[in-house]
Amino acid sequence: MKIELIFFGQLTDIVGASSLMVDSPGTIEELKKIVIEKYPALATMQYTIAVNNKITFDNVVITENDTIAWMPPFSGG
Amino acid sequence: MKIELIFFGQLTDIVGASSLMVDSPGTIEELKKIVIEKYPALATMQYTIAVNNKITFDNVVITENDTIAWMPPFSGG
Amino acid sequence: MEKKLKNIFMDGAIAPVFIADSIAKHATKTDIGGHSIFLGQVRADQIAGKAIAAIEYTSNQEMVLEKMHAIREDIFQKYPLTCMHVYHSLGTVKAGEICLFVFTSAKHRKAAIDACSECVERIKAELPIWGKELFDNDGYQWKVNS
Amino acid sequence: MEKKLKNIFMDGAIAPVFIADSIAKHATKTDIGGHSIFLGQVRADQIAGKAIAAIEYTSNQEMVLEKMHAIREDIFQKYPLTCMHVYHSLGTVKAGEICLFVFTSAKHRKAAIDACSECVERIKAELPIWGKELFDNDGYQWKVNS
Repeated sequence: MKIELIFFGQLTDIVGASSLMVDSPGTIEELKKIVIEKYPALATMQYTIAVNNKITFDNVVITENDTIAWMPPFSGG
Repeated sequence: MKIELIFFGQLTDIVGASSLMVDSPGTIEELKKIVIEKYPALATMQYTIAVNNKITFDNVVITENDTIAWMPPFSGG
Repeated sequence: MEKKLKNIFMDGAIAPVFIADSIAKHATKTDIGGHSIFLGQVRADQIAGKAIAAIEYTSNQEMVLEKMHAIREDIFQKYPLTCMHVYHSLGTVKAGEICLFVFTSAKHRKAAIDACSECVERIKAELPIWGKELFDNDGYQWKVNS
Repeated sequence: MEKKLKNIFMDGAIAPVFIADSIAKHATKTDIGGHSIFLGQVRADQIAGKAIAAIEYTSNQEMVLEKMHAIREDIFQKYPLTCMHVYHSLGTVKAGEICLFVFTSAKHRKAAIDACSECVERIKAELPIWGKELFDNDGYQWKVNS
């Protein structure tokens, strides 16, 4: 099961892309580990994660067709 | 010594004019008595008096060329 | 009296295009981060079956300009503003039209917002201006500020 | 998801004439007594000798519209508003241009003013929008909201 990660703001500078396909690893916590292993600079960044547009927590389980958004602090206005 | 009284808002309905020349009676307090005798309905109205654009008090003495403004509560905006 | 008093009066309603021009003029002031604007609009209130069609504004004009000068100085002292503009109608303003335009600009939004709202309160409380509410079917009543 | 989400995005800067049109449209709503408007303008801040020439805005668009829908519902529940309009730029907005337009209207001024300022705070804190500050001589930094 592949899921889509989308990145915003300064996180796109680290990942070098605004989206990424990965194999679903179960929970958000497990996903974070995999992604941070690939992009270690993410570990030093502040961000929140939203699953299907809802801010989410580490123990949430990812399901098929979920869109996982990685968002640094907002800076609109 | 004649002085000029100017009236605003609902006070013009009572006085029937926006300005009036009167003989200066000394203090604001004495002036009030004379004007209210002439227009008794003024006694029931709320107003402040300004001498030369400054809000003033009953014991102030009127001098030549003063302009005395009779102003009901403000309702701008 | 030698202080230069800025005029705030407009004949009749304040047009939306005037407001747009006023905003556009600030594009060259690139140290501004936020503008706060308050607009007063004449309401067609119903009183005992009669609707207010317009308000006719009169003022103790010279005293208004002196008082507004003092308010402006107070507000510039209290808030770090880049600029502040105030316009108030005189004469007749129809229901639905704009009679008051207060416009503050600052580097950061908080100063602009707080200054604007304080300025509106002081204008309503302290400027000797009166509104005569004209009914659509003849007659009038004097406006009372709450 | 079946709720109707109002679009708030504008391509590039928000023009003063658009703001004027928006104001003018309210002339028929004669139960409105006060409008409060906030405008965000891009500042040409100097950072280590470089000036910000523009901000390029991106967003998590769908999430912004959902969140804005929720904010709108909260604010209408809290304040007796007649209407509320919000516009935020996407893409490039030059220094001196308008990037945010919040517009609230109510019978009485207090509701309009309080709702507008609360809405601005929530927009800045809760909408997933990001600003990339572009320097005039090349390079950029990511905007940080205070």
